[in-house]
Amino acid sequence: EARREALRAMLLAWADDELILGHRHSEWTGFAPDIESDVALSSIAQDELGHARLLYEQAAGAGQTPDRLAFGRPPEAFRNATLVERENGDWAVTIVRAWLYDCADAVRLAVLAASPLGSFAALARTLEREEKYHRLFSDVWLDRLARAGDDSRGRVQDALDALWDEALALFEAPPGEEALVAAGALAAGAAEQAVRWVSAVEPRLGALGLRVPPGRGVRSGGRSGRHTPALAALLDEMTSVSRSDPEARW
Amino acid sequence: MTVPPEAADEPEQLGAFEARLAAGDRVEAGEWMPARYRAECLRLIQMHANSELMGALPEREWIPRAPTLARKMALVAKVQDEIGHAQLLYRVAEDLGKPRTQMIEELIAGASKFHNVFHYPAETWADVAIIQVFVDGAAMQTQGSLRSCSYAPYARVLKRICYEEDFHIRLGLDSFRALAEGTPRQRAMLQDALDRWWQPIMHFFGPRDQVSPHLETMMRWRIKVKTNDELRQQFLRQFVPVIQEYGLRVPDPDLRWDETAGQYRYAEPDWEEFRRVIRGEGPRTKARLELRQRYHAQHRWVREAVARWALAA
Amino acid sequence: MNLAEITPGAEGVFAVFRQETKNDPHVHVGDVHAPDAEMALVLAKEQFARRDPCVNLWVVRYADIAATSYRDADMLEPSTDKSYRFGGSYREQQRVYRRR
Amino acid sequence: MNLAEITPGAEGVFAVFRQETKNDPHVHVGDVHAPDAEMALVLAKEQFARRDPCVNLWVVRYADIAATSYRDADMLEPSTDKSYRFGGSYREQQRVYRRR
Repeated sequence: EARREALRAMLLAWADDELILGHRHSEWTGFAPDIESDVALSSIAQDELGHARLLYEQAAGAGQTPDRLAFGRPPEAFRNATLVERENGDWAVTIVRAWLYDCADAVRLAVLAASPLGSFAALARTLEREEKYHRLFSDVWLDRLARAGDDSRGRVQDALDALWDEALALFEAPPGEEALVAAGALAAGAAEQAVRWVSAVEPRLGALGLRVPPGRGVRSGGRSGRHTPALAALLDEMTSVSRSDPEARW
Repeated sequence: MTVPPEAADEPEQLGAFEARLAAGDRVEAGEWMPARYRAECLRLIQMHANSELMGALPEREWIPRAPTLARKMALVAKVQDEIGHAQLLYRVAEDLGKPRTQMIEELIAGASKFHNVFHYPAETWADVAIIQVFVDGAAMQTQGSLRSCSYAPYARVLKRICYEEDFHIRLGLDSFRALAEGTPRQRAMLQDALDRWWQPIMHFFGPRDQVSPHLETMMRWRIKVKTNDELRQQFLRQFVPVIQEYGLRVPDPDLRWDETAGQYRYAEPDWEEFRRVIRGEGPRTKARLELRQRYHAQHRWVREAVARWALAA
Repeated sequence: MNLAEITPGAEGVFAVFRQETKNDPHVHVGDVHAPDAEMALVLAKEQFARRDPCVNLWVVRYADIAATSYRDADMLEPSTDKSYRFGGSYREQQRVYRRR
Repeated sequence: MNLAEITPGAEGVFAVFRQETKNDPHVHVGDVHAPDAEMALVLAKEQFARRDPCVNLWVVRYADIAATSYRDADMLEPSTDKSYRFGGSYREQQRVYRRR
């Protein structure tokens, strides 16, 4: 039972990550720097929202539905990492955040794909097929901005410096995760995943002439429900229509 | 943009051109065309592209507030389609001789037009359903007719645009039905949105056609395939029943089907408001252009970086 | 004739060709603005393959395309096709698109 | 991860794209071997525009084509439900909305 609870907590945190990041990406619709990237990022936003729905279905307990989980919980009940709830900022912040998140997601997906729990391994493989394109999109943008001269590389470096700690906080373990690792359901815990993420991210940043900021330690928060004001504002707007007429079906 | 005088084209070339069109041939980007034909096609397609790019904005405001995951994903996909249509249309317009960057600069500076309906606010969630059913439904009439226009690249791209617009209308009808058959508040919100959007929608096809040399040339050159009135009637025949089907009130008390004339009668729209809006004085024109200007300025460093990168690539 | 004569900024405009299944040819489905070929492929995927089946994409700069002219006498006399009446009904439109 | 790979095809081979009518896009119909684009067009007209309807031809050096790899075909196909892009399951709307 403890294992099932831990599994549900992990899936919920993951679903919240995808929902909130999907929401942030969707806020760019219509205003990306070029029309083609606008279309591409919009597809990525739709994928993330779709992934959130799939993960909520897996994490839903009795009487819970993806919509009720997404639209019916207060901010403190959300388990997303604070990295994804941040305002979009400029295109450098958006691309760096997406890239850091996509690389973390790749590590998380690889761990889950190796899980003996067949249904989760299958889910991971399904999501990975679309996440592969997300990584490609953020990587080609990061690559161009980093190599197109001092100005754009400077902005990318600034974004990296600002986001690095919160990206590390993606790997703050959701409660009860050790039970999953101990039971062999999870091949690697959050700490080990963080190590794999850094070893994957550092060489690529170095190749692009970017400095990896000194990590000031994982700042806990999102995974245990402590969020920034940005999430409350986001959820307040996101749920405004559904709250306006509670018994309505939309 | 002053339209070059027709006389500038050699008479025989013009004659041969018109004969080919009359025989059903179409015109490709690489072929000779009268300067006026090029100017009229560019004006039409650039305005259509502008309208798709600006047309995304009213519904876009509701993406962050869509009330369910399914509505949110469908709305993001629908607005994405409009941006995709702008991409397709600017590309067609470009080959008539104006780079996309220039067309976007003109739009943002308020120097080139876009459809009247996108100068209006989307005040409630019900506005999204009204736009998807009635505004997309209206646009479908014009776009559907232009699939047989004479400029071949435009006709080809309209096939895909109409294919995707069809999903938008069905998506809109699903939201429309959910609100019409929903709680009293939902139904009232839907009727209120319909009431607010009816006049801009009746304006959408433009004033009643006066026979004019200009109109005659546009029809002969098949840059215009149906008149404004034909398109408006076609729209009313298809979409007034949708309002009646769900027991909502048609916002124009004078609107009725005239059996003998075989068309709808309706209250004469206020064409002065239409002209004012088209000039760029609509309720949301300034706010939306300013929003576009703000993002355009914010992204200048990205455009410069990409240009520097392209030179090196 | 080189298409760069028609297309402004032909260096940065890529024609996109989509292959729907392994035994289909690559078909020109539209173009993208992009700084380089790889970015063009990444951007082409969502604009031209988010609803239609696709196993492979090609992109080519417009500046690299050589074309015949539409008034080329060697070609079969361009049939004055009456297909401009294609408007067609919804049913026919569906028939056309279900073919994909 | 580089998406673009060099398209197979020896030096001097051109891909030929034919536009059958002005309703149609250009479609890859085959290749010709030629020293330059000029000659490639001449050969292409000979091979691909004599018997079949054709209003226009493009030729492109294979070296100028950037392609996705067939190994990435899985990435070009959605793996989660995208029915919302097709108007969802809103068949019921047909009863009300009939394009006339």
